[in-house]
Formats: sequence, structure tokens, C-alpha cells
Amino acid sequence: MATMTLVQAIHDALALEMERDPRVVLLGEDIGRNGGVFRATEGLWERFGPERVIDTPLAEAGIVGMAIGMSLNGLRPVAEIQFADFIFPAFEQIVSELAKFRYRSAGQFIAPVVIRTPSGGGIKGGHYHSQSPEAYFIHTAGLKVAMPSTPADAKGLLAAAMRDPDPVIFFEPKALYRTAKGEVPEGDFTVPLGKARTVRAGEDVSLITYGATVHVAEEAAALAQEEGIGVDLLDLRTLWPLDIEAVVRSVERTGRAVVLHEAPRTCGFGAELVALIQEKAFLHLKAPVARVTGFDTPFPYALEKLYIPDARRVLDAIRAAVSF
Amino acid sequence: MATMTLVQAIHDALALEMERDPRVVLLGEDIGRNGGVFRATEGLWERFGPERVIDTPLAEAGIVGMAIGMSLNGLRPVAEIQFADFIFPAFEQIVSELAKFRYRSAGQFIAPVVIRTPSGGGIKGGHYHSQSPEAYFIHTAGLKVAMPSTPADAKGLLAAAMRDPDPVIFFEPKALYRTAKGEVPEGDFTVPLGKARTVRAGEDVSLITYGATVHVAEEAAALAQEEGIGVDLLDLRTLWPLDIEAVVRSVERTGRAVVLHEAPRTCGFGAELVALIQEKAFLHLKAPVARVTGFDTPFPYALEKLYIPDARRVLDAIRAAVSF
Amino acid sequence: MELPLLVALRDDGSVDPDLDPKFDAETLRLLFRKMVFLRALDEKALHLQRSGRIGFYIGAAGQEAAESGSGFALQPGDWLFPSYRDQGVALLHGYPLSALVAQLFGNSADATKGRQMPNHWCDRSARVVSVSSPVATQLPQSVGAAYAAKLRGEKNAFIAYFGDGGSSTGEFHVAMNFAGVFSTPNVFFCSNNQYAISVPVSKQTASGSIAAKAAAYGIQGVRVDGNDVLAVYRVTRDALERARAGCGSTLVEAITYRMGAHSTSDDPARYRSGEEVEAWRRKDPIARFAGHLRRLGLLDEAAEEAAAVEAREEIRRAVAACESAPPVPPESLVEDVYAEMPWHLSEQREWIRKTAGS
Amino acid sequence: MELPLLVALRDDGSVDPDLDPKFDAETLRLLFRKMVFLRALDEKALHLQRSGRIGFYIGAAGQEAAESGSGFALQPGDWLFPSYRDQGVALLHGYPLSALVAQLFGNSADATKGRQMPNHWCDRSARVVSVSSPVATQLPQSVGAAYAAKLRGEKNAFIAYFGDGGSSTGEFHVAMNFAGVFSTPNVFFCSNNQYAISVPVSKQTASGSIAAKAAAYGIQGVRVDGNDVLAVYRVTRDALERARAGCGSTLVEAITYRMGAHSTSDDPARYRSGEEVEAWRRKDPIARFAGHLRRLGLLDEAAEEAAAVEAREEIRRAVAACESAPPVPPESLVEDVYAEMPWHLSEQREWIRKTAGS
Ligand SMILES: Cc1ncc(C[n+]2csc(CCOP(=O)(O)OP(=O)(O)O)c2C)c(N)n1
Ligand SMILES: Cc1ncc(C[n+]2csc(CCOP(=O)(O)OP(=O)(O)O)c2C)c(N)n1
Ligand SMILES: [Mg+2]
Ligand SMILES: [Mg+2]
Repeated sequence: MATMTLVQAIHDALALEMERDPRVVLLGEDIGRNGGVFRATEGLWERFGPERVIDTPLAEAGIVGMAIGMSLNGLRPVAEIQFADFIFPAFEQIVSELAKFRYRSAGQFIAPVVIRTPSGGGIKGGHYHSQSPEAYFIHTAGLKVAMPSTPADAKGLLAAAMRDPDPVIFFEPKALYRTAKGEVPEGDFTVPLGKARTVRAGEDVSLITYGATVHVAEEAAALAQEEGIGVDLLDLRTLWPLDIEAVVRSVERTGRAVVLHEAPRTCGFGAELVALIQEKAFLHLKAPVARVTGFDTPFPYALEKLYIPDARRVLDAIRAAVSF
Repeated sequence: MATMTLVQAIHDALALEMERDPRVVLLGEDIGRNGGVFRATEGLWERFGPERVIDTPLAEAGIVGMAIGMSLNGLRPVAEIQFADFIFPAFEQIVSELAKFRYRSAGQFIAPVVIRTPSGGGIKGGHYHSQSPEAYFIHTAGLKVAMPSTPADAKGLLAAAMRDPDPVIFFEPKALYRTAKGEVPEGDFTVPLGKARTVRAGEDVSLITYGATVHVAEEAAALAQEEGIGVDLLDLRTLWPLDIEAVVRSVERTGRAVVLHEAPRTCGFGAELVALIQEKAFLHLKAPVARVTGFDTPFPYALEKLYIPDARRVLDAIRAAVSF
Repeated sequence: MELPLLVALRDDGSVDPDLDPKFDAETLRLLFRKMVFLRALDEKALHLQRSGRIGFYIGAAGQEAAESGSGFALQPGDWLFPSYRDQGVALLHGYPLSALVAQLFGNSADATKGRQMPNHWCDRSARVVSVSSPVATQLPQSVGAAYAAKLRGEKNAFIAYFGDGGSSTGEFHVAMNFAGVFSTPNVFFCSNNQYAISVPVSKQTASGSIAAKAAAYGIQGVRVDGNDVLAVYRVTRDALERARAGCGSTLVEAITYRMGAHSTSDDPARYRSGEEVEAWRRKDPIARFAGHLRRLGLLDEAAEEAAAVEAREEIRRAVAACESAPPVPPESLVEDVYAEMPWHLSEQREWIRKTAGS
Repeated sequence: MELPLLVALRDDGSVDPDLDPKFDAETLRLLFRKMVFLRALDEKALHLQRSGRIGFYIGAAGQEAAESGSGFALQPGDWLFPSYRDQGVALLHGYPLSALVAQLFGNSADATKGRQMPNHWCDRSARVVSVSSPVATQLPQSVGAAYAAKLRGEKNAFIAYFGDGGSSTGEFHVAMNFAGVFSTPNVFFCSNNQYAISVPVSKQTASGSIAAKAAAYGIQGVRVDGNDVLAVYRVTRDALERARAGCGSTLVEAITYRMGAHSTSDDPARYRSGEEVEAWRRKDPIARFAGHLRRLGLLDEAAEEAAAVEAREEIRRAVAACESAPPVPPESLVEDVYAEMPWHLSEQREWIRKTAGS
């Protein structure tokens, strides 16, 4: 075990997989000589050469389109989109192409591309350096979507994504890049896609989240504990395909649930979680499933702190659920 | 009143608004001399000239980007995206720009663009001539989203959208273009955005839908009636901002709800409807809110009929809700 | 910025020696039969569509020289990234007719399980990449695939097809630019058939030429008479060879004409005149090549007729062999979304089993 | 495909008579003060950022000739579609310094309610369109705005700014292409400052020149020495005039250099050498213009120093006037999403009222 920040864990996964598998190539803006604007690829250009760590022109459609083509022809490309906010020029390639290759060719052509991209707020980045666009991709059949909350998961999930036969959109909570530190297994290590992690067990209310808000949730759960409320806290890790069993098992036990994310509320992933929970555990529910989310506005600059759910908002929702 | 098909009603709204307001311009692929691949703009190029009915190069990003610029400078552009499946090259312009201009400029710059686009299946169009991507846009703060199910609503909602101060994504269920016929008020006529329509009243279960599946729902409701089940059928007309009062009022009365759409299930608009209903009417619910939706696959060619929800699937869900 | 228009088959009946591929008689005849075959395929498919036996079709009548000339230049290891109109190239690159016809029917004989509309086929073993409707998305993909080959030191070329309309997309720009920057072994073949559905190329770009855009990317640009099968062959072959030799990418613009409708959903009379169509009909690439072969004494009326009859017969057999295959099974709806079926699709398969009674 | 590089201020101290805008002495001095002002603004803003008083900043040191030369050519009715680095142009086009500085602080003095990061300002009354981060999205918008003016018979020009990196985007391509096809009154001003963050322009395009890409769209292309304020003024003025006169669009490439970091989040030492930076520092556009004015006897050391002092003082006052304005009110979070607040945002405002206690 080594202690790493989340961005170091990402780096570790990339370096190990590149070492292990010569088919792995990285491409994106400023990922080469500059080592990535968040330094996730630092030193890899020097180590693996500019043919495998590729600085591209400024065109996300080109980055993803090129990655798709690479994957069709046997490489395992990892595309970096510098900020999740800039993924939209590549939306056509992702939604119309990446997600549909296997299906439309009935398995003849597959596109196992990983798209890594920093998402979420917390760095005073305003509209375009803060968004959490995961719901767009969860709604798109054919994609897998993951988001780690700890360095160990960051390494393990990314390695798993890089070995997965399907395209994976891998969101990295940029607020955690340097603030999340933890023990990370050294060398070869994967965390399977599709398995949630119980962060803490509790009997009174399920709290379901992923990414940066896992830490907010932990804070809220600790505060709730002080009030005698036991929180069953689930970190989804893979958003889609969801670990539905873990979710249902928890809610069946607690009968109450709060879902938490930073992304805007309306048609966010929280809505899907609510829908699934009430479909699968209706008779266990003692209170409506509550959503604690970002606001239905563009991501603000000055009011960032207000926008991002904090422990107090989560605690309020926990209390409301328990006292419903 | 005149009897019109849905596409004729669209045409009528466009012609009348162009007549009424010289700021209105239309732009898109093949909308000029060709009158649009579905003939929605037939004759308008001849009548209003190529400066106001503009055939563009093949680039949706250009169409929407240009429309935004036109709207910033005082025009009222209506952009046609030939099929909703081809809206993704414009996703960057829509999500990063169109939706955010008012907010980021604190009201200094507004972009009242209408994007008309045919959506949904039913014409054997396969992957790329059949999709229902409304959820992407509902999730995007700053956009309004509407979808008519009748010729009268098509005319009235489109006219309202063209006069609205906010950007509107206007989905036209292409399966209804020629199959939906009905009475349409002549001359100036609008249907306010944000107001649902009760298609038929009933006491046992709420059935909530929009667009082409309104007709499927009517069929299912009639079948249910034969079994003695009274269906309260709501056609949302405007998807967002939702007529939340109408939804809650209905579900409070019936205590049971089925939401129905053609789009894929996961993170579809149905999930948001379920989440809202259980948040706002939890104690009235006698059964889980059921979703009847498209499958979580790309839209198929050969199995189109299986993909699109039919009256039988809706009826099954109604029965299940009532007998829960 | 005018690039010269390369022509091999001159009006006076001679062949430009610089562009003449110098085919032997057998090859010339074979090439002719390939063109005739395409015309026959289009006719049959349009007939199948009109009679309701298939749902849709996109023909390429008038573009046979561009299709066959370029397709003929491909070598087995090369990759093809086609658009929906390039069945002619795909067949020449090893995509079996039987598979193509089965795809039109989209029944259980279709290797792609009826997933897509007609004209949206693929064949992994022939390196024919899956066609998609969104225009020009295949272009950046072809650059990535080419990059992969280059990285491994393989010497194949990667050809991608698109139309004049496609040159307006953002994808065109990023693909050409990436190909220039990474010096990949790509050939971008633009079938400039004068129209993007109803929009004439004059409204698509003010540059006057699509090939000339190559200079904006530091790649080669070539303008060729797209109704001249020998010239098309020659410039495509050269471009592919440059690619294989590591000399970078080429943008080929083949000037041709779509003689029929954009697709079976289109009515071209709405946007172009009979005279215009007639003028281009007189430049029919098959007739033009036939004239050349006749002048060389390699073709007579009987042989011409035989080629058509033979083609029709082969197509008829292919149709007969698959038309009555059973429909695709309902459960296949939820297959191949992922490598392994996740729980939510297994659930959805259960609904299908219940409701479809299978 | 090389376009000539236009230079007015020659190395030998003379001015190319064909490019000389023939400014009077007062105007030359004014232009100089504008450039000095920009440098001072950057210095102050960087200082504010380093000391934690503002969160972020994007400077343009080294690009003052491109900014001021082009901005000086704008006329009041013209529209400006800037990128995040073009505060210099905006100020010249009537965007008040007070507003710009307030935007850096994003507090209640900011006309845009602290909605965006520093450098993302706008001003409707000055026709300065809202800056957004996504690169090049403003380009097609500027074509639409220009189209609107053309439709109404107005005679304004529409200038949009972007960088060398921006030329790789799909938005660049569609904008140039639409401008060519619709013959709109646009000027596309590319500040080729040699880098897109860390990526040198040689890896951005293999064409060697961005201006040369204009030919691909049938519009005018001009390459100008971007560190030569007179030449930049001249080519921009001409391009704007052509636009206003209905002669279509121009793509201007100004060859310049970003002397500082990409933004306050960037460390340029990671990707470029000290020698390179030093070489460009010797081409500092302000020093170069100062030399010219000195040779003309229009500037001495005292005047130069006075310009800097005056600039610093004006900026200091602007900062002082808004720095301590109260923060934006919490409820403003949910305003301006729509013209009228829908129910769901009213609900969200209620939560804010409750939790923020306001
Ligand atoms: C991105 C996108 N937008 C719109 C369409 C609808 N569409 C299908 S074909 C076509 C015209 C294409 O013209 P061109 O590229 O010249 O190819 P051609 O059909 O002439 O071979 C259009 C607009 C599409 N398929 N994809
Ligand atoms: C679409 C998009 N992708 C990525 C980014 C991140 N990014 C911000 S500035 C920049 C470089 C821009 O370079 P250039 O266009 O040359 O302008 P400059 O900053 O040099 O003025 C990048 C990659 C972005 N803002 N937008
Ligand atoms: Mg064409
Ligand atoms: Mg730059």
C-alpha cells in the first residue's frame, strides 16, 4: 500500500496499464509534454513517447472520433477531455457512434474506448469548469459510466475500465484530485465495474451517492449519528450499469432513502435512482425518496458554495426522511 | 376551424408567424426549395424568399450557432434539425451556449431560438431516424421543451414557442405528421407553454404522456375502460417546465400513475416524473408509479414495433397499477 | 485556388497516357462488368422497395465510375469507412453480395440482426466498417484506425467516403486536420455528386472546390473526373500507395452526379431541372466506359447485354436465397448493447419473453 | 500555400507606405497609451490573483498590438464576439473598465451577477457579446448576428476573436463556411499566439498558416505581423470596411506571442524554453511601437513613464471602487435562467431562502 492523492492514483493506473498492455494509448489536449492540466499524465510522455501519449489539436470531436477508430483497429485508447464541460463537441461521436458500434454491427465492431474527464465543482471554475454531465451518458444505451470517490477506487476502477470490452465514460471529481488522499494497493489492481461500496452501515436511512459528494455524505452521516440516526451510506462507484442489488438491499432494510449528487436535479441521475427504488422497494418505503442535488441553473461562479450540496442540506434531508 | 394533419398545422403556424413578424426567419437543411424532407416548410421559400427561408450547408452546429447569433441580434429564428437524431453535432451550441446566454449575461443577451425537429419512431427509420432525445434537453437548465400530439396543439404550441422569450426545443412526432388529423383554429392561435391537457378524465389511475404515445395511451385507456378502469389521461404538451399542478392534482385523485414515453427508460423523462410524483404525492400513492418506455438499446430497425410501447404494454401497466 | 480536373478518358476517345492505368483487356472487361453490376443492383433494390419488399434504399446510379474505379484500387488489407451510398466499393472490397442483400431485408439472414436501415451494413472480416447515417462521423474514425496501423508499423491504407454535403461538417474539418498533423495513411474520398439531398454544392461551399480544401490541412488534394473510371482508379491507387508508403493523406474529390433520387424517400424533381439531369445522363459513366471498350474492340452489344443479364441473375439468386428467411427473434432486441448483458437488459428481455410469448 | 506576412513597422525604422494608416501625432500617442494600459491591467490583475483577491485571470501580455490595433479599428455600431483573452478589444469598444474590474470580483458590483469566472464579461450596450469558455463557439454566432444585420440592410461589421487552437474546432470550420456561403459582413480575427495552452501551433495544423485556410471557404485571408500595431490596425480596418461595404468576410491571422502564462493556472516553463520566450520578448509590441514613436519624436521616457503611471492609477481607482462591494445575493442563483421563473426554480429559491436565511 502507498498513500496517494486521487490524481496520483489515476496516474498510477495509467502508467501500469500502459506498461502491461502495449495497445494502450492516451490522447487529449495538453496531456503530453505538459502532463495534463491536472497533471494526471505527468511524465508519461517522456516515458512512453509521443506516439502513445498524444497531444492532439483542440477538437474534442477529433479526440473521441480518433479514439473510436483506434479502438476499432485494436488499440485501447484512453481519451482525456480536459474538462467534462468540453465534452459536448464530442457528443455526436459519443452518442451516435461510440455507444452504438457494437449494437449496430451486431458485435462485429467494438469500440472499447475510455474517456477520462474531470467533472464537478469546487475549484471556482464557474459555468464551464464545474459541470457534472453524467446523466446525459447514463441515458445513452451502450455506455458505461463510472466515478470514483477515493484514490483506491480511482485506480481500481480506471484499470477495470481500461480492460473492459465496452466504452466507459470515466468521471474524475476534480475537487478530490488533491484533497482525497488514501491507501492505494500497489501494482496490478482493479475494482470491478458495477459494484457499489458500503461506506458505512446504518439502519435508519440509506444515503446513496457517488464521486465528490461521498465525502459530503460521510460528513452528514457522522452528524446524523450524533443525533442517533444510523445512515447506510452507499458509494455507487459505477453509475451505470448500477449495482441495483446493493441499492435495493439497503433500502429494503432502512425503508428510507436520500439520493445525493452535484448535477442539476431535473432529469439527473437521482431521478433514475428514485424511480428504481420506488419500483423495486415500494412496499418498504416509509418516506418519499429525497433528492439532494445541484440547482437547475448553469453552474455559478460566485455562488458555487451555495450550489454544491453540503452536509447541512444532506442532514436536513436525512432528518426529513426519518421524521416523515 | 379547418381540418389539418399535424404537419400542415406546423406549416400553418410557421406561415402565420412569418407573416405577422418580419423578424421570423427559418433555417435548416433542405427547408427551402425542397420544402423540408417532411414538407413542413413547403412553399415558404417561394413566398418569403431565400433570405428568410434559408437552406444551409450540412452542419447542425452551424445551423444552431447561426440561429443563436441571429437571435442575439434581434431576429426570431426557427432552426430545423432534419431529424432529432442529427441534433448532436449542435449539442455544444445548444447546451453550452443557447441554454446559458441569458444566465451568464444576467439577462443582457437572450437567445430566443426555436429548434424544430422531428422525433420518435414509427417510420422504419432505424437507429438514426427514430430517436427521442428529449431527456438530454430537459436536463439542461435554460431550455424549454415541448412536444405536441394533435394538429391544434402543434400549431398553438409552435406559435407560442416562436413568441416565447426563451429558447424552445420543439419536438415533432414524425409518426403523427400525416396520421394525426384534426380541427385546427384558423388564423392567430397559441397554446400556452407549460399547460398540460386532460385527454380524458378517470378516477382509477393517472396515465401521463406526451407526443405520439398520447394516441397509444388513448387506445389503452379505452381498453381499460372496457374492463371498468377509469384512466385520467394527461397529455403534457410542454415537457419542461412541467405542468406540475396538473400532474399532482391527477395523481392525488387517483393514487396510481403510469408514465409513458417512447424514449429509452434509463434516465428518461419518465424517471423525473416518477421522482416528482413520489416527492409531491407520496402519501396518496397506492402503488408504485410505473414506467412504460422504450428499451435501453439503440433504436432498432427490424424490431421497431416491439420497441415502441403499444396499447397492450400500457394496459398491462395500468392493470398492474390498479391491482397492486 | 483551382486544382486541375484530372481526366483519363478524353472526349476524343484517347486516353491520357499519364493517367492510363494500362489495364489488360480482361481487367478492363472485369471493371466494366462491376459497373454494370452496380447499376443492376440499384435497379433491383429500387424495384424491391417500390414493391414493398424492402423498406428503403439509397442508390448510386451515375456514380458507378467513382465507386468502381476507387473500389478497384483497394487492396485486401486496406480498411474501408464507407458512407451509406458506397455499396459498390464494399462489394469490390470483399463484402459478399449475399450479406448485402440480407441486410436490405433485415431478417435473420442479416449478419447484423436487422439492427439498421438498408444501406447500413458492415463486414469485419472484409475490413468494411459499419455504416452510420450521421454524415461524416466516419472521417475522424478512419484517422484513428490509420494511426493504429501506423503505430504498429503496418502498411495498409484507410479510405473513407463521404459526399459534398459532408464537407461542411465539423467532423470533416477535424478529420482532415488530424490526418495532416499526425501524417496518417488516409485517403478521404469525396463523391461530389453535386447535391446534398436538395442543396446544390454551390450552396454548400463558396470555395468552388472541395479538393482545394486539402491545402488548409497540409495534405494532398486531387480533383478527378468522377465519371471517368480509369482516372478515378488511377488517382485513388496513387493516393492509397502514398498512404501505404508513409507519405501521408490525400483528399480526393470525384466530380460526378447522382442521376436518381437521394433515396427512395426523395423526389429530385422538386429541386432540379430535367435538362440538368439530361445533360448529366449524357455523361453516364457506364456508357462512357462502354464506348471506350468498344473503340478498343473489347466490347460489343452482345457482351454488354450479357453482363447485365448475368448481373441481374446473380442478384436475383441472392435475393431469393434470403428473402424468406424468418424475422429476427424478438429477444435479439436487447443483445449486443454491451459485451455482457447487464441486469436491466436482462429484465427487459424478460418482458419481451412474456409479451412476445417467446 | 503561403500568404505574405504584412508588416508596416519595418526593422529599419521606416513604415511601409502601403500599410501606414497615417495617424496624426495625437492618435499615435493615444494608441500607445492604450497598449500601455493593457499591460498595466494585466499586471494589476495578476497581482490581484496572486494575492487571493480575485480567483483567476487570463492575461494578454505580448498581444497588445493585436488587441489594440484591431480594437482601434472598430466603429461604434460594430459587434464584438470576443474570446476570454480580449479584454483589450472590449475596452476599446466601449466596455467600461469599472464593469470589467467588477466582473473580476464577481460581487454585487458586477453587472453579470458574479455568474462567470473572471474574463467572461459582456456588455449589451457596447455590443460586446458574452464570453464563454468553450473555444470558438462564438464564431458561428457571429455569422448569424451578421446575417441579421445584412437582412435588415444595416451596415455594421461583426468581428469575432479566437486563437490558433480555436482554428482546429469544428465550430471554426462551420463558421467560415457559412460566412462564405452567405457572404456575411464578418471578420474572424485569429490571435495566433503560437500556443494553445501547451500545444504549439505546429501541432495544431500542418498547413503552416491559419489565414491560408480562408481559401477553403471562398473568403479573404490575411496574415499580419501581430506585434505591429499599425499593420494590425490597417488590415483589420480594411477587413471591417470590406464587411460593411457588403464585400464579404475576412479571416485575419495575427502572428504574435503570449509572453506570459496561458492563465493563472498555467506554468509555461513546462512546455517552452526560456530562449524562445526571450526571443519573443525582444519583439515586445509595446517596445516596438515606443521605438517608432521615439524615432518620430512623439515619445520620450517621461511620457512613457507617465502613461504607465496614469494607467496604474486609473486601474487602482476602478479596483478600489468595486472591490468591497457586497457579495451577490444568494437568491440570484436561480434568476435569469428563464425570462420568468418557473415553479421548480421558485421552489429552489424557497430552499435558498430557508437555508441561506435570506
Ligand atoms: C449530421 C447529419 N445531418 C443531416 C443528415 C440528413 N441527411 C442525410 S443524407 C444528407 C445529404 C448528404 O449529402 P452528401 O454529403 O452530399 O452525400 P450524398 O447523399 O449526396 O451522397 C442529409 C442532409 C444526416 N444524415 N446527418
Ligand atoms: C472546446 C474546448 N476545449 C478545451 C478547452 C480548454 N482550453 C481552454 S483555452 C485552451 C487553449 C486555447 O488556445 P487558443 O485557441 O490558441 O487560444 P489562446 O488561449 O492561445 O488565446 C484550451 C484547450 C476549452 N476552453 N474549450
Ligand atoms: Mg452529395
Ligand atoms: Mg493560442
